[in-house]
Amino acid sequence: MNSMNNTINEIKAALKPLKMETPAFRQIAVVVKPDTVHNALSYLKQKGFTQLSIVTCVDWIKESEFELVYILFSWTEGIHIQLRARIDRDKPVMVTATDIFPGAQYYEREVHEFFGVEFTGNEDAAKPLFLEIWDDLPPLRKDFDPQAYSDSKFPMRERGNEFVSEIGGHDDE
Amino acid sequence: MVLDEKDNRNVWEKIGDYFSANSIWMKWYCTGCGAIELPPTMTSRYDMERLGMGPMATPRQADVLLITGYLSTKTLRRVIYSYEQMNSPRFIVAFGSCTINGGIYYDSYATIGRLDKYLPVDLYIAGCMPRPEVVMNGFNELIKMIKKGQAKGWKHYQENYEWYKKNQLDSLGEVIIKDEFHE
Amino acid sequence: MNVMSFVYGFLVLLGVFVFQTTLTGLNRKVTARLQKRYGARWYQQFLDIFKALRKDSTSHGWVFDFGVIMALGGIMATVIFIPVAGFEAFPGLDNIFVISYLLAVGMLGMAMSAAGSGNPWASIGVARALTNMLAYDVPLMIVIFTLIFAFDSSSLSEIAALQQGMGILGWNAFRMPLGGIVAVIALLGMLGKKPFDSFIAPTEIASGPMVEYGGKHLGFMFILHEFMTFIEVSIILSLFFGGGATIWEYMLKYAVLYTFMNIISGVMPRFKIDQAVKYFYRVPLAMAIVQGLVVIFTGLGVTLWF
Amino acid sequence: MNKEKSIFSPIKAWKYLLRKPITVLKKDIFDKPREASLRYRGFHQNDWEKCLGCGTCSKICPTNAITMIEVSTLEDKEGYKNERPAFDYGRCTFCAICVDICPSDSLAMSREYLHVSKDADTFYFLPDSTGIHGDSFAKGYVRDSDSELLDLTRYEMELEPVGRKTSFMEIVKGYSLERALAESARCVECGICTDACPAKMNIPEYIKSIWEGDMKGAVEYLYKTNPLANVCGRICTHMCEGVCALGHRGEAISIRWLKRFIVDNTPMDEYEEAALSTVTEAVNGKVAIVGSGPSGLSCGYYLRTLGYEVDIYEERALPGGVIRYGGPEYRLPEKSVLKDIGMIEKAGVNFITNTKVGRDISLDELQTKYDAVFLGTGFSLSRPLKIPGYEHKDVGYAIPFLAETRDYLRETSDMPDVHEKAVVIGGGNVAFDVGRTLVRLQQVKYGADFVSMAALEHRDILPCDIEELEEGEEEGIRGHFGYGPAEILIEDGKISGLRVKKVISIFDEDKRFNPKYDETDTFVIEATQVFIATGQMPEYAFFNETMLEEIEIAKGQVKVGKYGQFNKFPWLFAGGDIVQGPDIITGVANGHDAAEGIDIYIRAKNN
Amino acid sequence: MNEVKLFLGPQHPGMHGNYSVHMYVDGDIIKKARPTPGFLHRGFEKLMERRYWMGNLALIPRICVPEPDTNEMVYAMGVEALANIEIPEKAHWIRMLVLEMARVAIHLMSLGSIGGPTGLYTATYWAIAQRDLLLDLFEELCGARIYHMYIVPGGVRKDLPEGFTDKVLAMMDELDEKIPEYEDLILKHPVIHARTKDNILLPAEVVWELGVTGIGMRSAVGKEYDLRKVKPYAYYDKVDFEVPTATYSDALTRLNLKVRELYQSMRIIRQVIDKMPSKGAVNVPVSTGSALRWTVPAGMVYSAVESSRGEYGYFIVSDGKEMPYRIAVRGASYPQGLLGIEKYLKGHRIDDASLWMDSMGVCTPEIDR
Repeated sequence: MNSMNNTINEIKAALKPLKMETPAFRQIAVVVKPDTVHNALSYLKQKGFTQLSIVTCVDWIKESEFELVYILFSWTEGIHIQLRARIDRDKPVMVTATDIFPGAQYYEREVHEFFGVEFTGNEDAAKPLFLEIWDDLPPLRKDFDPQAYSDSKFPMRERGNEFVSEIGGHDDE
Repeated sequence: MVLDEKDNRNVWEKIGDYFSANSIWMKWYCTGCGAIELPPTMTSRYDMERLGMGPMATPRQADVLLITGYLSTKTLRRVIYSYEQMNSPRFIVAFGSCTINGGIYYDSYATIGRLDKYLPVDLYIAGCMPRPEVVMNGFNELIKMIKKGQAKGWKHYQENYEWYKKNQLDSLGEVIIKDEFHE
Repeated sequence: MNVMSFVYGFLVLLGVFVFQTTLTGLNRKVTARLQKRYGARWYQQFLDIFKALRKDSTSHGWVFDFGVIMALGGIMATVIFIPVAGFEAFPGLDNIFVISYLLAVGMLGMAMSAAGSGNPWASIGVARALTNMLAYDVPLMIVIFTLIFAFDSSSLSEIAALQQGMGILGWNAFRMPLGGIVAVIALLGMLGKKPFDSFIAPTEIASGPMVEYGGKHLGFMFILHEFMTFIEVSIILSLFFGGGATIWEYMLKYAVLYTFMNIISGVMPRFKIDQAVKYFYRVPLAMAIVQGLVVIFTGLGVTLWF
Repeated sequence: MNKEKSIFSPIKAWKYLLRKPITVLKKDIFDKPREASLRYRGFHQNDWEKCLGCGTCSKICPTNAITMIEVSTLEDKEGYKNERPAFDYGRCTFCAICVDICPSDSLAMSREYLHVSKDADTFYFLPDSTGIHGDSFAKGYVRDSDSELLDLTRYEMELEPVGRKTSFMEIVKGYSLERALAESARCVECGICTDACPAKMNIPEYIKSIWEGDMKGAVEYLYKTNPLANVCGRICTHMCEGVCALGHRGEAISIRWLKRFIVDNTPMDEYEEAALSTVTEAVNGKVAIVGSGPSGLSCGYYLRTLGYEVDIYEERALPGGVIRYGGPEYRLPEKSVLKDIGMIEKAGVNFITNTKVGRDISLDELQTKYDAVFLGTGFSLSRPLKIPGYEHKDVGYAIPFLAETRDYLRETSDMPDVHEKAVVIGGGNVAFDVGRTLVRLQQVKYGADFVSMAALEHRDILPCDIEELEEGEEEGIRGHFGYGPAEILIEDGKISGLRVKKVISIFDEDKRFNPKYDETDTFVIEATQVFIATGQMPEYAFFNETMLEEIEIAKGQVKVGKYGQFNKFPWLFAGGDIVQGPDIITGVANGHDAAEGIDIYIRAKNN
Repeated sequence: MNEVKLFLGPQHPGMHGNYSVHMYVDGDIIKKARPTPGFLHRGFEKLMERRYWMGNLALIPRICVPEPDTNEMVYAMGVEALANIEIPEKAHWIRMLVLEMARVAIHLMSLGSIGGPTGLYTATYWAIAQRDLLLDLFEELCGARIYHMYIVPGGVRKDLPEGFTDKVLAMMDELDEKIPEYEDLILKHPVIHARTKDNILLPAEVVWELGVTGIGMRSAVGKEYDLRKVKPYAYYDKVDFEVPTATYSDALTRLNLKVRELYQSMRIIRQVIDKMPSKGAVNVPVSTGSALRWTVPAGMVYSAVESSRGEYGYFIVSDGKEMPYRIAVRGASYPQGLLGIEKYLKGHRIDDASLWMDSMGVCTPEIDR
């Protein structure tokens, strides 16, 4: 655990995060300002966090913010890092991480598709990926109601309370 | 789907149906998670070939389209092309809950609710997923239906093409889309 | 050329169809056993063919349709020329070159039809099929030329007849063992059995030339395939395994050879097409050349053994 | 690293050409499908005998596959709903969460798994214990204690163990926030409790409000149907808990204590706002209410929310009736009563105390002065027990005794006369109230207690609440259950004891009250004071003679129509003990009903 | 340039699952490839926000169909970390048993699925049928063949059925006997060698560039980069096993590693059965109350386990309510299945496209979600 404490201290010194916590076993959460994300990522990569596990986003609709989450992993130390930064929900823009982690390309594309976050520098991010002819809000935003969308587009079977026979509802066939 | 149950086939059609029933080639298209139970059904443990069934590579060659579970809109478009490429008589067997009434994805923005709005379904199989025994029994049932001339979904599709097309367009926006690179 | 020839030809076609289709069905069961299962009914292949013939089919233009007819016609014509245990529809015309030529008509028809479908997978498949043919043909032809050289005849029935009467060792497969191995390997390639089936590989090119066939077209292709199998196996059987003195012997030998092909195929994955070509141009070609040289300089192996 | 290649190794597979295949035979697939494993999650089975119709399965279902269908052929049963779950196999994923959470254990998954049909409607069915096809398959997946998804144990409140007997402090402390949240989280929102509650309180809703931390919302829910939440949160007979879905396999939710938690822990300003939110200023008429017991108070409050001027006539000095003079202080502290009554007063109800209708003012007079009259006079008299010696001065009755004690605790009168040894006749809640009050008074006066109790019923069929019995015994009450009083022994003008005899049966064949005794099996309970707590009865002196002729009275209760309205006297309504009961929550319900009836009546009259 | 555009999938027999790769080919060589996912997109991440913590149990195994237990485990671990609960000892052991059995099952399946792209169908027929016998054990354990829904937040759903461990041990003995046959048929096969050796390379740089994990990473990097070793969960630190590695990653090496991992998994299973206590609770409730009102304290946590294809992770956000606020899924094959195809499928032959997907371990439902 000593290396874990060292890592925490070093990251604290280097990144000056807004908040830092350890949410789980061998896991560090670092909250930084959005404009320092790029630097933080390259610092962490050089610190040994060479694997980008996922880039994702959380919609904090009450605060009107998106929280971008980068999860990095160091195979040598066995520590996961959540690097988080909040950006404005109305104009969500972030600098791409593809120059540091090329693997981020499709994660960013996905975040763009599902949340509408723009990634400057990632040309591909704005293209559709999973969805085809999508005509509504980005679906993982909290103000998108999948039930309503589903109801309007895909009719369901009417399920009344009439049964073939009153008790048990057995089918004679 | 209301089907005419009266058997008005002539003797040639009856012979043809006998062959159709005993040699069913399925389209090798894993549309959903039910496809995970198809390999066991096909392979040594359950050996589907005993029923005269086998996988086929392209829709042209296939007789039956297995809809193995949920269909996202993106898949449904391809399923519709595939179905329309198949030669009559052609059949559709729907696996599991999702094809009947949306399954666990009933509130999903990406998957359809009921398949029979878009394509004529000849047979439903219960389960999530149906285990191989059930799949085999389903195929057996399909064979019996074809022998009796009851699997007439394809005729229904031809006769009610407009209705199906309308439903397809309502839900999918466009059915035939240009499948370009997303670049 | 009389009426009887046509009647005989028709009977040959019918007989060959029934025999080969049954054998295919039985072999499906054999392969199934290898895979620890029971497999289809023995008459499943008939059901499949008749089912396909019963279905509607989609045409992709006249080239597509005409190709099928041309292929079927060509192949059916070839079948009639194949001598079976001494019986011939057109005696004296069972020349290997005639058969090869007629076979080419059928092949061409298939290629034309497949290309006519306009599907890129089909085009790739046809290209691969031709490449494949080129690959196995070179060593096989060397061996066959060696045979013609040794027997001084190009008639199938003659070559077959000359092997009989000496027991099992009289077969060319044993008199020129390397050539026999080449022939068996080439037969795998000719039949499109694994490891040389990359031109119809479903997981690579979605069954290749067959990709756009459905219904009646597919049914004809199946019948055609049965005939073609018969021609190919028969050629090798006559050339290397002594044909058959009686029809029963012929059928038995045929069945054994064909089944052997199948059980080899059953434990084989497939080569990529370039690997298949490389393979044929390496091992079988070398073997064929060695065999050719051996035969040229020492005569047939029989002289060595007896 | 990588294996050496060899052309001969794959050929080894040829040995399988001669071996028996591993394929499952056709007959095991088609004729009689292979049996599924013992835990198989196949099609659903539902034991209709056990099923409560609670709909918990339908709520937890992640696929929305379960619909509760009303089955009209089912007979009504207390604590059961006439609904049964219907399953849509166009949705179900066979996760068996419904089985794990089923409070009645009626749902199970069978080992049946085969259903193939061209008709999609057959995939929607109402399972009974025979499953989808009517073939009885063996059960597959069933709930066990490991896969339990309910919380079946009640979160207990701490009792005050020491000093309990010597003071009238409230014995139950009430929930802490943490425990209240934990307790409220157990609820499955079935609403069976609502059906069982006479007042049809919105129990699931207010429990959910607690769980969500919305105390004001909870109070609003309470006041929708019950303005005596403080009182009911303490001494309600909680029929709701008797039918609670969780009670079938575990312990019912402490609905009463949760109600008490709401009223005790809501800040006063929020509480007041919520309680008075529906009270209106509008005036549509004037209504007199006779008796300020639970039904009267409830009627008064709801009449205020409907916009009526309300006068409540009360015989005693303080309004409240049974809640002011009946319930013992250690269960129903004065401050709780005051909070409820205060809130009703704030709602604008006018109390006219020390005025007995029939003595100070007649019913006719009320009729002329008001648009309508509500009678909520209750069972104000103790029912005498005429056994030898009952006229002795040391024979007391429950109601006056409890009232005196309350007055004593309010310091408006002296301590009631309590002897060192006393016996209480009766086995109901009131008897225990008397007994336990006696214990406390004896402790205060003598520092020791000796209270016996004799009841006709055996211990396990006593009509009182189980808590009463347990707590009473803990406090040292010597119970002689199953013994009926024979005579009060008097020596030298003083009571020396109560002779009791063994009860053989209480009811006769016609299920009428007709106790039979074993006269040979008797003994004497030592006591110098006897309290009779065998029941109460009403007083109808306020009815004039013509009314008495017209009004039908059976077993002490008047017969009324809908809304508690007298058929012959449409201006007169009644509720509470004299109509139904006796218990507080029924009174509250009657009062609420009557308020609505009065509203309808007056509106009809005015138009 | 005479390029032809081809669709590999979604309804192509060479495609594993419902997925599509658009390829421009010149001759037999792929010049450009673009992955087209989304055919299996069901919007899991949205649906999970709309279901109870417990109700999600029905959804999660469906994210990766062939390997449901990993999903259940990673979800359970995440929820337990958020709720800060310790699960009983026995539950840990049972979880390991289930996970390793699942690993055996999926490795058997992928061993068989080599038959698809290469045409060695006999291997497919054998291995899938063998796996089916293992699925029978799962059915006995948890009542379903595919979607087990057995590992729940707080432990496992039920205790082991009676005599279960003996059956597992018998199955392991049977596998000990059978797997050499697969090795004979597949790993020693000259044609398989021809197809897979020096084919579909995955150099270490590419591993780091894409973020490939699992067998792909270990076969290239040569280090024991396995979450079970690097960041042990359950009781993986209490059992003795090796992580097979290699420094040259071609399709054959990866195939070999799979078989060697199979043996290691069997070794773990035997140890687990040996060390598992016979008595004890198998789960603890995640929260108080009924499952309708289970709440998990607010927080954000990332949990990850080693699936057969690599690091499988969930990022779980709770706002303290009865339903998750957000769950993001990191499918193990995401890097190779999307960016990997785009960048590194080109240059291969069409023949190898299907083998590429199989060898890299692309599981399409977990990419699409």
